[in-house]
Amino acid sequence: MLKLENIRKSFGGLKALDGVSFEVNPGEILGLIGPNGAGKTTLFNVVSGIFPSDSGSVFFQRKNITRLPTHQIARLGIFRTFQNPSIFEAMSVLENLMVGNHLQGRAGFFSAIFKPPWERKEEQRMREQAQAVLKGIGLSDSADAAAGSLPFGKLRMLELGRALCAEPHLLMLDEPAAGLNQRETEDLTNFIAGLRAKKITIVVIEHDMSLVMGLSDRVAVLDQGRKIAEGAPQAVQHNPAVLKAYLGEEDWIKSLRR
Amino acid sequence: MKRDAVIWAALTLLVFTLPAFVHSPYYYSVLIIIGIFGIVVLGLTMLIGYAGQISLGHAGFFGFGAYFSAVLTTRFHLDPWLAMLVGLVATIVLAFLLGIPTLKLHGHYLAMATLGLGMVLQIIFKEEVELTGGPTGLTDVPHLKAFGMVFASDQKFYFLVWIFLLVLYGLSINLVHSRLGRALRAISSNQTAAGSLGIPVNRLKLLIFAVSAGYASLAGSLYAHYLSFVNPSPFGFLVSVKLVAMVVIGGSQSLWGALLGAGLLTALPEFLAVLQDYEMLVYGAILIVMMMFAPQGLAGILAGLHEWVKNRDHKKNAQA
Amino acid sequence: MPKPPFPCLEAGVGWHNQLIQYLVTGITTGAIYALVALGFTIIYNATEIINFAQGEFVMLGGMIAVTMLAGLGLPLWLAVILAIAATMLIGLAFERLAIRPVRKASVMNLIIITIGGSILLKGAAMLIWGKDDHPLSAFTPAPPLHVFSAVVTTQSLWVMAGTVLAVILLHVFYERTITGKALRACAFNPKAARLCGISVERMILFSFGLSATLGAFAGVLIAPITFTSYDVGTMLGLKGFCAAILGGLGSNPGAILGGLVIGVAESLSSGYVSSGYKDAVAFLILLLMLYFRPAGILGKRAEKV
Amino acid sequence: MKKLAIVIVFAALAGIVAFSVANTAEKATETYKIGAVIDATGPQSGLGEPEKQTLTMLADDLNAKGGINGHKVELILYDNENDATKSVLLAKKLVNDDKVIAVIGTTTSPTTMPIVPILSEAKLPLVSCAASWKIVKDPDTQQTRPWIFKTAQSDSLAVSKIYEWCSQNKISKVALITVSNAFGDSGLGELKRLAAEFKIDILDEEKFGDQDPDMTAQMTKIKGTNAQAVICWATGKGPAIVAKNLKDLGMTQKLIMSHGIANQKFLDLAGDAANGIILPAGKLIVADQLPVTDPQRKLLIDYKTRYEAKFPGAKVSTFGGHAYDAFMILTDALKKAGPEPEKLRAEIEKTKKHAGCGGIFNMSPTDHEGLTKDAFVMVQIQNGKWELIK
Repeated sequence: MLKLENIRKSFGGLKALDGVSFEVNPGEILGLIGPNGAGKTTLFNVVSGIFPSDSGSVFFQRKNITRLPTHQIARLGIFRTFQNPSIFEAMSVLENLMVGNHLQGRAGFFSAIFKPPWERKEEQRMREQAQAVLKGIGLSDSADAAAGSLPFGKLRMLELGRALCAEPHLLMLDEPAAGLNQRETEDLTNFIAGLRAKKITIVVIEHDMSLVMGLSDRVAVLDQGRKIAEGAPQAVQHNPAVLKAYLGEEDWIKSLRR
Repeated sequence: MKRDAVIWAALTLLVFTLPAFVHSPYYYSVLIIIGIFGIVVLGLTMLIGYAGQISLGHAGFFGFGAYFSAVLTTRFHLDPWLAMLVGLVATIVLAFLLGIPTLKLHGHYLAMATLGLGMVLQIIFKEEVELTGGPTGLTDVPHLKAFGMVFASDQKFYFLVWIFLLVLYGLSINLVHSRLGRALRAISSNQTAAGSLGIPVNRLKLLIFAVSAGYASLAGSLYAHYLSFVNPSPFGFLVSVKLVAMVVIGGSQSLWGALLGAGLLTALPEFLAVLQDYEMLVYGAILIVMMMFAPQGLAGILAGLHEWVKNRDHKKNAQA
Repeated sequence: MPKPPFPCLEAGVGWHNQLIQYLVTGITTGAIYALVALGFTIIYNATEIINFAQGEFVMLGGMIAVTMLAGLGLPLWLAVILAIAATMLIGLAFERLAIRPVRKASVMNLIIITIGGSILLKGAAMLIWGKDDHPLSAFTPAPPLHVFSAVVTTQSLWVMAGTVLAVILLHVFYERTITGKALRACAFNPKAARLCGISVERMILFSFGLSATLGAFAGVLIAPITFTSYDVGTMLGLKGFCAAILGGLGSNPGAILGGLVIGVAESLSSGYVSSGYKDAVAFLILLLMLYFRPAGILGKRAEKV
Repeated sequence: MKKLAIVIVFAALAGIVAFSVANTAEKATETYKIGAVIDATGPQSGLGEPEKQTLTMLADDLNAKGGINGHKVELILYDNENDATKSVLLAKKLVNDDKVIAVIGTTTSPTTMPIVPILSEAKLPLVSCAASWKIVKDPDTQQTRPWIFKTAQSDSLAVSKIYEWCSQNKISKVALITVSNAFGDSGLGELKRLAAEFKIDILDEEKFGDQDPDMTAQMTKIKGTNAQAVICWATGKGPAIVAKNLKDLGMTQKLIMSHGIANQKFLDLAGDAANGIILPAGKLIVADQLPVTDPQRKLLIDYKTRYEAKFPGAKVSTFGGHAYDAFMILTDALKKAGPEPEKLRAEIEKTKKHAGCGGIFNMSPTDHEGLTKDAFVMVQIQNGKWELIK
């Protein structure tokens, strides 16, 4: 479904990605792990077109999307969340979700200003769709609240919900559990597991190993801009290269062994 | 949406009942000027408040419309309405072309670039003497006519300007409460996130820049026909600043707030005129104080009051 | 009468004879713009605020010097020092009263606040000094010098020397003094600076004082050339802003270079294109720079703009 | 919601039909209300301020003497801040709210032009203190505007006077440097238009902005031409900078300026650099050098003494003189014809041999300016003093 070939990206002298290749299969959940600075977020940014790679290609459903601008990549059904939830703070919770819906509508400038009946129907449909997602993520009570006023845990859910509104084929989650407490993390894990049933392909970057190992069909490991391992969660846990990469990070080794 | 529709209806009511109380053409002319600036400010609010892009050069587009109307009607004897339309289209095309490189910039760089564009436009108005009449300006711009009526008197022109404003206000309300309006607010909040959701960020910024320039151009045409005179001085940097100040003082997050700002900053100097030489001092102080204590503008103050009254009622009810 | 594109060429006068004069003139005005631009840069580096009231500091410096000199009959050096000191105090007061309370405000609101400050200072100056232009005599009244084929007035030399002096002092200040290093640290990373025990608030206050000082210095230097009046600051402020952006916002050498480029461009376009369009030429250069190299001549390329 | 809105609109539309039209009942008052719109602040305040002071002085003095035929005069004076839009608002206020019988002003052409149609439509006399001939004549049809008069000498008169002087002094090649505002623009237009008539060659045209710090670049270019004289057309500080630049560059050409510098402030600013400058000026600044037979002499000296006594520290200026003339012409006509607009207008048109600050006025139905180039004398600045060239 998604195929990366030899992606390279550097910032100044720093090689953030140094020839990364891997593939994501339709319907699977791929965990992307690695120490801090391994290049995981950069990889997401390259795939979603936020900054283009220096060399290498990205294919989505056999189409080369390497040089496409962000919004056109989204148009193909690739959506993501961010490490720091980047919700639209001044807008209400429901409006945030309706922005997620953007590609489901087609009203342009003239239909926006003259509001023909079909545009009203479309608005109504988008609103209902957003409300359905709102219910799904359990935020129905705060539909009209300013998104900026939500507690952190709910922001994460809102951002996830916003991406879901877009009806993604491929969903990329950048540390969805960071900053969440135990309980919220469990809820989130269950929620993501539920998405599998909707046939959404998911790539998830996560430091919380229980989440990654519990959810992922496969795991890929990045270190210093290179892919050092890929495979089933159990196999990766005992891969010597992975252990070496995490060397010195005692907690990580512990969490890997857990 | 609902609240905006109510305010629109209330404003419409006000516009059509006010003449029962206004007898002096002087007050009409103040209202006309408020209406003209109000039209510019409607567009600018969508650009600044909704899409989050600053422009310190909109007086240039305002002037572009005014000069198109004045030049085409006096030198080429075009029908005023046609001239207005040509000016509108030309301004939109110009803003679109200039916007392509300009809107890639952010923050202070965008402010500087738009400021530069405005300056260059004003210099052109000054220097192309053959066409624009230079600093002396062009006189005897004809009156607008429609349905066998000449918009010469202040009262008639008042209705014309405010009907224009009400229509544009209505269209703007529709726009900001649409899919595109939400996308614009998303852009103003976080461009990267907006783009990742499939919103064509650059294209929408360009669109709203061109639309706001179009509003300014229409207002400029009306201005030229109202004064039946144009010269370069009302289209300079300080007027661009005044326009932005109207938006920000009124409250850039809402269209009606910005209209309030246009009203206040146009009418205020009329009242401040008694202060004579102190006017500039007071104007500067108002800008600073407003931004310090009411960064959300007049609209913010009113919303706060509304909230306060609601809460108080709530408490009363709870106690009862 | 249609104007030939290069009248002086057609008149048979060697264009290069005048070129040096244009350059000298351009460098003089450019040095003024550079000083104003430096003021923008100092504040921008410490706060990321563009201070639209910068031009008013220039005006205040000139006006206060005129008052001290002509009104109170003080000697020139004392008048200059007092004018600069008074303007510095006004700069400090401006920061404390109008900027510090709103440090967290949006770019837009800060722009409006500094513009408000500019209008306020201008309004106050009009009340105090009236609307007239005021002359200030040249520092050293001597006949102009002849350098190659160009004429250089002594006051131009003062302006150029003053700019060089300001640049050297600033450099020494930033590189050699604790306060200067602290200010640089704030510019580089306010959070880290705070952790190192640097009071960011004090540094911001300091930057306004320093910027006002520079502005006043520029104001005093140019008053003998261009006179001074309550409204002299607006255009100088805009040109200085232009120069700061052209050179690369936040870069001190960039501000100097930006100022010189704009000054020389204006002078050359007056000479070889059209004096009516010289300001347009300056702004067009700026726009092209923003479009093709938004970080400015000496700005950091990687900087997000 | 929308439906409610539409209903409201229609209700409102019905409302307009019912609203009453402004009542225009006018009370006959004892006082004559004269309106004035002056550019007293803003960039042209150097011109407007003395006009404002002159008008208040004249009105006070007139009332102290008992007014016009027993009617007191009420001067209602507004400041338009050199803003065309404000000018319009204030003119409308004078006409409709204050119900004045005539208006004086404004100071500059760009602020007068937009109020010309207002007074024409209201059918009230306007006596402008600005210079452009377009104020009194429609530039397209060349028709004189019936209700509009002006007292400032047209630029064409000053230009004719300058070119006449050039011809007498064997100067045929000139370079122009003008300020980029309405004053400079109008001067530039006339200088170009009349050049052929006086066989003058214009070798170069330069411009500068009114806030430019230095004009050395433009002057350098002029230096490179063969011009025998430089004509500078501007007001404010610009001409003083031009004079200094010319001197610093060691240029030997004669420097000729417009009547726009004929005030003490210019002498203060330019200092030594002003020496030798030639200009056409109204007779006011050289009143005491005029021959005793000059019909304007007594009046000019009288105005100067009164003005400088009333406003200590202020120096009389020709711009104040324009306001003086406007006020005197208007009040003279009022004395003879009374406040009825049409009669008043006709009376102003009949003004003949009226000695004013700006010259001897002879109005007619086709001439609402009433001056010839003899309104100007040529003056040279010597040692910080105006010297009449005889």
